[in-house]
Parts: sequence; C-alpha cells; structure tokens
Amino acid sequence: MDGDFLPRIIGFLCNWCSYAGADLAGVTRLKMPPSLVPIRVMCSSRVDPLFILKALLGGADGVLVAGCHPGDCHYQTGNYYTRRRIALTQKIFSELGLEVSRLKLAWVAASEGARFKKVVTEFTEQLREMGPSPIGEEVFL
Amino acid sequence: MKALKMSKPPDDAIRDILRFSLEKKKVQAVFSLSKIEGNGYAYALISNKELLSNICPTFPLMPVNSAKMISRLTAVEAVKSPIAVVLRPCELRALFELVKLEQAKLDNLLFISFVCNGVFPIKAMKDGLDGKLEKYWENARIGQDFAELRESCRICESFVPDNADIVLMTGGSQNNDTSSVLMKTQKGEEFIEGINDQFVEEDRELKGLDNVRNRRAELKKTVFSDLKTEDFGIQGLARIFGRCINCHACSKACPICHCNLCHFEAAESESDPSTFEVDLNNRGALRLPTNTVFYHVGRLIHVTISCVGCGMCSDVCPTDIPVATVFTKIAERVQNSFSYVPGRNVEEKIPILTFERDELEELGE
Amino acid sequence: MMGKVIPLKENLNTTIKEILELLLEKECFDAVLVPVRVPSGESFAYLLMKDRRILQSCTPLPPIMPVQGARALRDLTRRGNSNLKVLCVMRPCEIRASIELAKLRQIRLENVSFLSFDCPGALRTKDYINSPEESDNQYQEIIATWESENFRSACNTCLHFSYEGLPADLHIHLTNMKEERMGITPLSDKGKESLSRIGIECNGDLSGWQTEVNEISRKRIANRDKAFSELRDKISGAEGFHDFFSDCINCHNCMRVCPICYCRQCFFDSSGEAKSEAEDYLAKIGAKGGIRFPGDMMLFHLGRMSHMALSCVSCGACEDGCPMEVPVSRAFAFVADEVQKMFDYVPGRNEEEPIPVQTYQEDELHQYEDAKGTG
Amino acid sequence: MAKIGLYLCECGPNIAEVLDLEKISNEIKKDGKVAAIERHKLLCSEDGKKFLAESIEKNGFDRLVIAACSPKQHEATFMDVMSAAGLNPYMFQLVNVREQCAWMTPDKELATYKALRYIRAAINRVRYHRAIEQKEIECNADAIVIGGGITGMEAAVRAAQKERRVYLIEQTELGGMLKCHRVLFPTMELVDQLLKAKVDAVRGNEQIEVFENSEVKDVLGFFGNFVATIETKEKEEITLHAGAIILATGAEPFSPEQLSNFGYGTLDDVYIASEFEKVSADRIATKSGDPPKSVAIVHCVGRKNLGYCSEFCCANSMKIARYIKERLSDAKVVQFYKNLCLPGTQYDKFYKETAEKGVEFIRFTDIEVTREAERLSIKYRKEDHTENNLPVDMVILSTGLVPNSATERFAKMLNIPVDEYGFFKEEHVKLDPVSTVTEGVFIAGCAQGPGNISDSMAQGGAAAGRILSSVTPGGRLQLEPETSQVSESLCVGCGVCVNVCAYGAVTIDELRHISVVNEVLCRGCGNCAAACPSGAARHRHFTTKQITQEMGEILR
Repeated sequence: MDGDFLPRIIGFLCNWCSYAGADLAGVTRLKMPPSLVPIRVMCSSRVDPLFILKALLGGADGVLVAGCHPGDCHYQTGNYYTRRRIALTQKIFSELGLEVSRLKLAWVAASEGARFKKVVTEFTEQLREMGPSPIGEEVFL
Repeated sequence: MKALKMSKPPDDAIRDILRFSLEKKKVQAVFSLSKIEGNGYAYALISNKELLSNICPTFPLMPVNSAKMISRLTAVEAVKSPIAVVLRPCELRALFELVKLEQAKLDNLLFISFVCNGVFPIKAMKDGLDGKLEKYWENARIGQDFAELRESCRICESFVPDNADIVLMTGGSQNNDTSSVLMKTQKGEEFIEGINDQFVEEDRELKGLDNVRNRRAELKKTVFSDLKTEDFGIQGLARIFGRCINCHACSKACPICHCNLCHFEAAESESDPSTFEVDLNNRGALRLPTNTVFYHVGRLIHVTISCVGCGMCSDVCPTDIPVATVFTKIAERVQNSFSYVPGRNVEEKIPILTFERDELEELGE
Repeated sequence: MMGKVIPLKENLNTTIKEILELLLEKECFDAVLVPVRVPSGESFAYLLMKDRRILQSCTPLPPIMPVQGARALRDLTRRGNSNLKVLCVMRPCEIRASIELAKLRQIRLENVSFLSFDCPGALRTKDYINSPEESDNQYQEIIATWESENFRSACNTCLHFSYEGLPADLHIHLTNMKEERMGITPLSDKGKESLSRIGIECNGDLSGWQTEVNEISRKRIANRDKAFSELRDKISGAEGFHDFFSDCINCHNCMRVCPICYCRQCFFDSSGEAKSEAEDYLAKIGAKGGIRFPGDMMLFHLGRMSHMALSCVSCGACEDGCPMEVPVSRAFAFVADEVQKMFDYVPGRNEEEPIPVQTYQEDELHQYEDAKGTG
Repeated sequence: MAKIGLYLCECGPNIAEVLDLEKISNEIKKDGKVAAIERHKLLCSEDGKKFLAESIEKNGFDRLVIAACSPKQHEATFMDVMSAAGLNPYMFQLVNVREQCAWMTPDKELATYKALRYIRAAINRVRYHRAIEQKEIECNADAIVIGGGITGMEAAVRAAQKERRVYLIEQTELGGMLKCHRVLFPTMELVDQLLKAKVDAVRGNEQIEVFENSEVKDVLGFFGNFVATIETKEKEEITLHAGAIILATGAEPFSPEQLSNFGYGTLDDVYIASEFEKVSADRIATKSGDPPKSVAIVHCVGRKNLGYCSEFCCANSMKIARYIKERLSDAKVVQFYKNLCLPGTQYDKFYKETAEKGVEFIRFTDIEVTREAERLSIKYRKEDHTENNLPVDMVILSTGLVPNSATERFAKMLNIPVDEYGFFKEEHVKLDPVSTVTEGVFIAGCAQGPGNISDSMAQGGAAAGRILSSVTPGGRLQLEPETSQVSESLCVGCGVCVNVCAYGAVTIDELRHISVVNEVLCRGCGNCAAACPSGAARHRHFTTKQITQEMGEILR
C-alpha cells in the first residue's frame, strides 16, 4: 500500500466517554496517525445514520462512531439504539456491495486513552490497506 | 447584433464555447445536460474541461426543469464567481419567475440557450432515442411537426429564448452541421471575446421561425378546444383526475411549485375523522386518500399565473393524466386576463403580488 | 382451518360484493373501504362506503393496485381514531403495511377490521391504463391459474400472498378457483362473529386448500432466490448502484407512493438538504471535476432504505409509481429481506411487535461492535 | 454575513511548538471566511481573558472560534468571558487543537494540516450557531418525602427549613422496619429511644406535615413543579405542590416459605429475624411457653435465590444472639453461617464480643431444618463433607431484604427504572447514588437496595442535601440549555422520539397530534433528533445542519 496515503476519517465521539478518552490519549501524549478529525456529540445516539451516509458519499475514507460501553451510557440507554442503527446501516451497505468496513462502531470509556489510540491506529491501518474510498471520485451520485 | 459562425453541430459549438470559457478562467464551472453512465441523462455541474465530452445540451430530453436546479444552487446566496448555464427557453423563463419569488439569484450566471425544437417524453429515455434522432433533426430543420414529441412542446409558441446572453440558432432552415451563435447581450459578447472563430455582423433578428410558431399555435388551438375544460364541472374534474393516486409528482416536478412544505401535505390540510363521518353521511361514499380534486384545483390557483407550460407535470405523472394540457390551457386564460407573460422580464412583478388602483372595477360593484 | 366453501355467482367480485352487502345490512360494520373503478374506467380508487347502493359498483379484487391500501386507510385515522366500524377489503401487503403504520401511530386500528384474500398478484398500473378491457379478461385468467409474465416484479417474488401470519379478520381463499369455488374463513373472533351474524357457518374444512398455497409458495421462493441472486451482483458497489439507478430523475415519487414513508416532509426535501450554499455544490465538485446536479440521488435512495427497509412489505408501489420504471422495488425488496432477517422481524405480523430500531436488547449484535474494553 | 473572530491560543509551549500557527493563520486568511485572526500566549489566563474580552468589544464579532484546548477544559471559561462581553455564549466553537491534534501527532506538518482542517470545520459550523438563552423556571422549594421509615424521617428533618415545607407521607405509622427491631447493633441500645427521638423530631417540627395511613395516588409535573394527589386516612383526596420528591419506601424481609428446607410456616418455633424480635419483645419463649434451652440462627436464608447479599443480616443475627444470651444466659445459641459479612470498623469487634459471650459459630455448606421426635433439629453438612445434626428448641432464620410492592408502583408512576432485582435504579452508582433518571426525584434507604440503618440515614440526609442545593426558596431552576425541540409544522406525531427518550421528556399532545418536549426533563442527549426521520425533532447546538456543515468542511 502506498505509505503516504493518509485516510480521512470522520470520528463521531460521544462527549462523556470516547471524547474524554481521546482527550486522555492526548494528555498522556499517546501518538497516533492524524487521520481522524473528531466531531463531538453529546451521545453516540445523536449520530443519525444519514450523517454516516453523507460522510461516506461525501468522500470520507472511513467513519468511526464511538460511545460509552453498553450499560455505562451517560443517558442510560442511548448506546443501545446506536448499536442497532449502526448494525442496520452496515447491513444495508453490505447488501449493496458498498465497503462495510469503512464504518466502525467502537466503545471507548473515558479512562481508555490507550484503547482510543489502538482503535484509531488499527482503523487507519485497515483503511490504508483498502485505499481511498471509490465513492470519492464517483461523479454521478 | 454580433454572431459567430461555427461549422459544427450545436452541441459541439456549445462544447467549444464552454471549453474556451473554462480554459480562459472566464467561468469556474458550467451547468448543462449531460450523458451519464447507463443510458441516463441528467444535468451536471462541471469544472474540469475533460468532462465536457459528456455534455449534450440540445439533446431532445429534459429530465427535470433545470430552473429548479439553479434555484437550488442559488437559493441561499448568489454564486460568487461566474458559472455558464446552458438551458432551454422554458427553463430560463421558469427561472425568471423563481427569481421574482426570491427562490433564485441571477448574479454571476451567464445564460446560453438555443431555439428549442421540443423534446421527447422523459419515458423515452429508457429505451434510448437512437432510431429517432435524425428524423427529429430533419423535422427541426424544415420546421415540421413531430408527433412523437411531448404535446407541451408541439404546442409551445415561446420556443425562442429572449433573455439569454447567447443564443444558438438550431432550427428553421438552419442546416444542422453549421450553427450560428448570436450574442444578444453585452455580457454575451465579452464572454466569447477572443474565441478563434470568425465573427460576422448579423442583423438577422430571429425571423424565419414564424411558420413554426404559427403551426404550433394552430395545433394548440385544436388541443385546447378538444379538452373542454370549461364544461368540466366537478364531474369533469373527478373524471379527468380519476386516475390520480395523490403522489403529488406533478407539484414536485413543477418549477413554479417552490414551497418548503406543500400546503396539501401540511397538517392544516388534513381533516379529523369526525369530518370524514359527516362527509360519509352526506354523500354515502368518500374517496380515500381524500382531497384529490382539491389538490389539483388548489395547485391551479397557486401556479397558473406563473406557469411557463414546460410540460413536466404530464411527463412525471405515473398514470398519464394530461395535467400539462389542463394547466397550460388554464394558465393561458389567466395570464391573458392579466396580460402577463411569465419569464418575460425579471423586473415585471407577478400580477397577484401587486395591484393597480383602477383595475377590475367590474368586480365588487 | 374451518370455513365455508362458496360457489361463485357469475364471478368472484359479485360473490364477494354480496357478502359485503350482508355485512353492512346486518350492521357488522358501519362502512366498507373497497376499491371502485374510477369514472373514466381505466383505473381504480379506494372508496369508503356506507350506502349499499354504491357498493354495487365496487371491485373487491381489482387487477391493479394504483394506491397502496395503507395510504388510503392512513388518511382516515391519521388525525385520531374514527368511531366508524370500518371493514377494509385489501391485499395482504396492504394489510401488513397498515399494521406497520399502526405501530407508528399513523393508523388507529381500534375500529378497523380487514377482509383479505389470497392475492394472485397485480398488473402494472401503466399497462392497465393503456388497455383496460384486455387486461380485465387477462386478470380473470390469472385468478384461475396464478400464472402471468406481466405481473409487477414485486408480485412475482411475493411470499406473503396468503393468510399465514396475517392479522386480518376474514380471509377469502382463491387457490381453487378452477372449480368456480372460493373459500371464506374467519381469522379473528370479530370475523367469526360477523360470519355467524350473516348466516355463514364455518363447517367446511378448508385445510385441503393449503396444498395449492404451498405449491405457489414454492414457485415464488424459486423466483425470489433467482431474482435476488441476479440483483446482488448487478447492484453491487458504487458503480453498480449507480448504473441500476441511472434513469432516476430524482423526482422522489417512489417515496411518496410508499405506504411506509409517512413523514410530512421527507428529510431529503427539507430545506436543510435542499437549500445549501452555492460553494457547497462547487466544493462537492472539488477533485472530481463535475457532479450530477444536485448529486444526492444515491444519498436519497440509500437514506430512504435506512429509514424504512425494516418496515418494507415489498408491495412494489414504488416501482408502479416511478415515471421512469426504474426497478426500485426489486432493490428495496432485496435489502428489506436481508435487513429483516437480521432482526428476525416480519413487518405487519403483529401490531405489538416493535420496529427493531425503536427498541434494543442489552446483549445483541456483538459482531457489529468493537467492544474489547478494559474489563 | 457572519462576523467571525478566530483566536489561536499558543497555550505556552504546548501548541505553539508543535503546530505551525503562522501557516494556519495564513491559510485561514486566504479562505477569507473570518473577520480577524488573533493570537495569544495563554487565553485562559487572567490577562488572556482580558485580551479576549477587549478584542470582542473592539472588533464587534458576532461569532467566535477559539483553537485551544479541550472543551471539557475551558469551554465554560471562554463562555463566561463572552457573556460578560455581551455576546451570547453559544455563538462560539472551541477547537481542541491541543489534546486531539498537537499532543497526539508527532509530525509537525501533519499535525498542522489536521489542525487546519479541524479549524475550518469549526468556522463552517459556527456560521450556523444560534443564540441559546439560559432558561430558568420558578420552582417550588417544598419537598415531598414518601415513606415514613427511619430514612424518610431523617430526610424530612434534614430538608425542613424556615421557608421550605416538607410533606411526609406514610402508608401505615411512622417507624417503618425499625418497629420490628428491639435492639440495634452495634451499640445494643434499645430501639425505642432512637425511634421515639426521631418521631418526636418529626412531629415537633412545624415545617413537616405528616400524613399517616395515607397513600400517594398519583404524581404529575416535573422537577420544580410536582403535583401529588394524596388519599389521607379520612379517605379524602388532597393535592400537594412540591419541587422535589424523596422516595424512602424501604423494603421488606424475604419470606422463605417457598424454600422447603427451612420449614418456615410449617414447623412451629421457626421464625424469621424480624418476627422473632417482635414476638420476644417482653419474654423469649417457645410455643410451649417455656424459654428455649437451645436456639439456632441460620444465616443467608434465600441468598442463592435472591442473588445478592443484604449486608446487614449477619450483624443483625449476632445482635439477636447476644439479645438472647443477655436474657437466657444458660441458653445454647449457635449461629450457622456460610460466610460472614462484617464491613466497616464496628462489625469485627461486634463479632469477637458475640463469640466471647459464648455464642457458637458453625460454618455449613448445606443445611436443613426438620422436626424429629417432637424436637426441631438442624441437619447440616460442613466443609469437610461430614453430616451433622443439632437438636434445638427454636430456629431463627436470618433472611435478606426484597423490594416491597410500593417500589414497583412508584417506579411506574414516576417513570424510574428498577434494577434487575426490583430496587430503584440510581442514576449512577458512583457519581450520583441518590438521584434517579427522573430529575427532581431522589431515592434513599432500602428502597434503593438492602443496607443497614446508618447507611440508610446517611442516604436520607444526602437526598435532602440534593434538594436544598437545587430548589432554593424564591430561587429559580436553571434548565439544561442544549435541549431538543419539535417543529410543529413538520411533526406527524409518529411517536418515534417518545420511544427512544430515556427520561420521558417527550410526550404526544393528543389534541394537536404532535410530539412536545418538556424542557425541564430533557437532558440534551439528541437521541430523538437522530430517531426522527424527517428532522422535525431538532437538537439545539447539535443540529443536523451544524454537524453536516462541520463534516462537509472536513471532507473538502
């Protein structure tokens, strides 16, 4: 894979857990590829599947949706709905032969800075192997 | 008026002009009908000149009235740097009406249009037009009617674009492999400044198309007289719109219908179950979904003052109701009564948005 | 399966009409919602009837489905429950769509009952409009043989054409039409009570008719597997998807005729979507050099799929309403089938069963999440 | 056109040394979307804040983008500066270029590129920000305490203040489960003194209105404005207005009837702990009338079925053992236990003293209470698998606590979830043990889970404290500003949002057939906005337009 291709990832990070986890990764100076630009949402359940669709059709190479571990959601049950919405979206993508693995759901707690680094690094590596998203150059969407 | 003689068919002429304008950075993008993979056609916004090979502006198909597209492009704020827009006369006229309704802004847009010889029904796109194209251009050259075109086009008298910056002569004793490009406005002239083709001074107003216009006017008279809208009455309306399935495709395709949430889909227009029960007792039966005739007549009230007769409503009707014939006929009557021509001049106010002190005295006495 | 076998008087429609008249006469119901031929004759529309004389002109089993029945019923009870006791004469897919809409509070079923029938399938509305008489005779043939090549693609692959898992009150069996007989069975207490009130005892055993139903199902399953496997590679990937929808002119009609799409204003028509700044479109061009304007055709179809695929009853209304005859219903039925299998969910099976995305289980779908936490 | 001000904070060395701020400000200047770009050493410092305030007034910005640290760090600081400078604090976006750019990306050039994209996204987003007013509602400072046990009484006494009334509602009489105890561990003091002191404190306090033999029929309203309908002992209904509610409905002992191996309810002289204390109030005696010579106390009765340890019953059993020993010094008292729960400093000492008083402790793995030859006997197996048998005169079963019927009723009435065992579920086990998902409804004591008296009283006090600090007399209640709202023209009343809301903040207005958000209950998570297909439900400050604009910019 060409080493210099830096995949562009949109990261929807929930304010209470994964955004705090990302901050912790920063505070503890954990280095990771600068592929992910975070968008802070109050809960992962705020992420509308259409955001994911717009991101991927808009040329994003990958979308990460991160939230609190099931049971720890600051708003009690938000992440359970997130899980179903992501599952539904991935299923539709897979049925239509669109690359499912460009959409990743990961639970990252506020104390898991290292885990945030692992998720971002692995996802970036996986996307590097997959190469830029073909939808990016699709002209007649 | 300055003209440019180009020894190539209209599409290639426009392609050269657009490539020239992109190369010279006169525009940052161009907007035109374009061929897409599969056998589909759609309007495209292009900034890279390689993609110009796909455009086919005078191809006889109109998938959507592009006035809606330009309105969508400029509704929030005007375009900052120039864009060349290639569209048909009825699309340009519809766009002017939308400007009057604050739905579009014209600054930095340069309009290229052409004498319109009509288009095929949109459904024809499915099985392609290969067999029909030479016959189409043959008829266009000799100004002959072509039965396979859309009825709205065959009866359209305003097929000459008055308000475009640049107009291509594509019909009426004009053979197809040469096209003359008329620069109708100062902007048009500056736009083509420097193109390496020979210019010629032409005072030729767009004459020579009168026979086409008369033939179409004749056909319109017969079409309108066959459709006796004046003796419709409620039964007639129920009859002609009987097949309607309340899908509202005609309002979504109509360039003049610009509301964010259509009144006939809003909560206000829905009735409570109790009113259904009253209706049911009075009339013994009630069509569901309701408000079919109410929707069509209501829409007539909303749009006929600005209807440009582009025929999209009939094109998209899934049950082939002659919506365009009804709307164009009523629109003509309404517009004549206000001596108003939609899209004629962007400064001219839409009659129902203004008034004269001493008019219509007979009403209300 | 106890019911009554009824010999046909003249034809199927008149026999069913008689039963409907009896049901009204004996006040089992206040009104009947049933398709009627429109004045111009080339199509059908749903009429809510109270007056028995108008009932004469109805066609309980029309050859086409111009308006999906759930969309008609939705108009009646969207603003609240109607205290009219209504009997709806509908196809199984229309009843199932109504149940889904009831879950979304767009239809109130308190006073609504359903009379369904084994649905042989429907012809394309456009074909019928071009030649009504010829299609009518053809349909009589179809009811007897259950075979036709000009069915709508959704009907060719429809598995829910009979009464299994169908929350209706009365059901009419048509799988033995060759012998000029039809069967009627109650599927609910209300159904049983109504039949007895109009003097029909359900003493005949109709379970024999099930063999024909199974036979038809086998054929339909074969059609379905073939259609879906062909579709899978035709539509895959961004290019495949785009070729499949290349004739789409972005008129969004498939959304409006769909019974499940109930939003007052579709998200993809909302100003947030439709009205963005000029630079956003020019930015979209960016490296590509050009876009099909406005460039949201794929977003619309994929987005609509993510909104309603779980509730899609594959009734084929979208393809019927598409001016360009894009095979929309094939794509949506295919995706719906896969997505519904994932949650083991059948739309319209039971009003109490929540739509999967509106509920959750704490322990599910682990294969979709990366959850290797610290614990 | 929006007048946007961009501030780049150097954060001492943290940002300036890792990001090429010069290159960033040139690029942003080229974009031409911001009115001015300012740079500062440390914006969160005192002089940094002064610089910011002056710059806002000088340039007359109407929107700000500040590239600095994490919003969790200084978003509030900068918002205060903006409010002071007369600019609505929500017209601002803080870009986290420190934690999530500078500190994570070793390569300077790549870090700068990422920061640039991140700042552009914020600029694109802030154009769609709207001013949000900090809303307040008047609130009623009174409180309703449901449940007159020790917890409820403690909470009532702590909450009652000069301008704050407390309504204490008890189904039976004040006292709760304490009434069935005689003595208390670890002090072995008599219950009556403590109970009497508490009851007098409650009855004596004219700010507390006590309703005994009364029942709460229904509670409507929300935090700050609850309306409760109470059926008093005279069976007439009255309504009470209050700002907050404390649920101290307690629990009840587990009754081991269904467990066949204990003979409870079939064999005489087999009591559960609370029954024994009541029955032996003045004299400890068996059914036959004379005092028992040997008593067996069995621990953890029903623990396996319940699935949890009720924490207080080991100490309670030892208390009963010593209570018997003090009155019948020659009686043989044996405590059969599986494992002893002795948390805290007092319990170990209490256990040693009990043993010294001659109480015998036997560890068992299986146990059964049977009747042989007219005498009760304990058949038990020990860890070494030996079978043993101990004839006794009386058996006392020490059972745990289970939720009472009131718990389920109030859970439904106040829309509070219960945990898998049926007790009220606190909002967060560590961060918020006394509050619930429904704002303004607090829980204390055994209603929230089995526990001893001191813990319950502590929770009662804590719940009262939460009320004192939130609804103040004459004060106003600050509402969560970033809540959702439903557009009346777009909503079709499908109820999808009602389904997904964990706080019951969205309800259907049956008349207008649309959803309505109660801004007091809404916590601003945005779930309803994502669930609503047509976008009728809008999440303030995280609207679909703001997020898609931010996303569009990142992908450019």
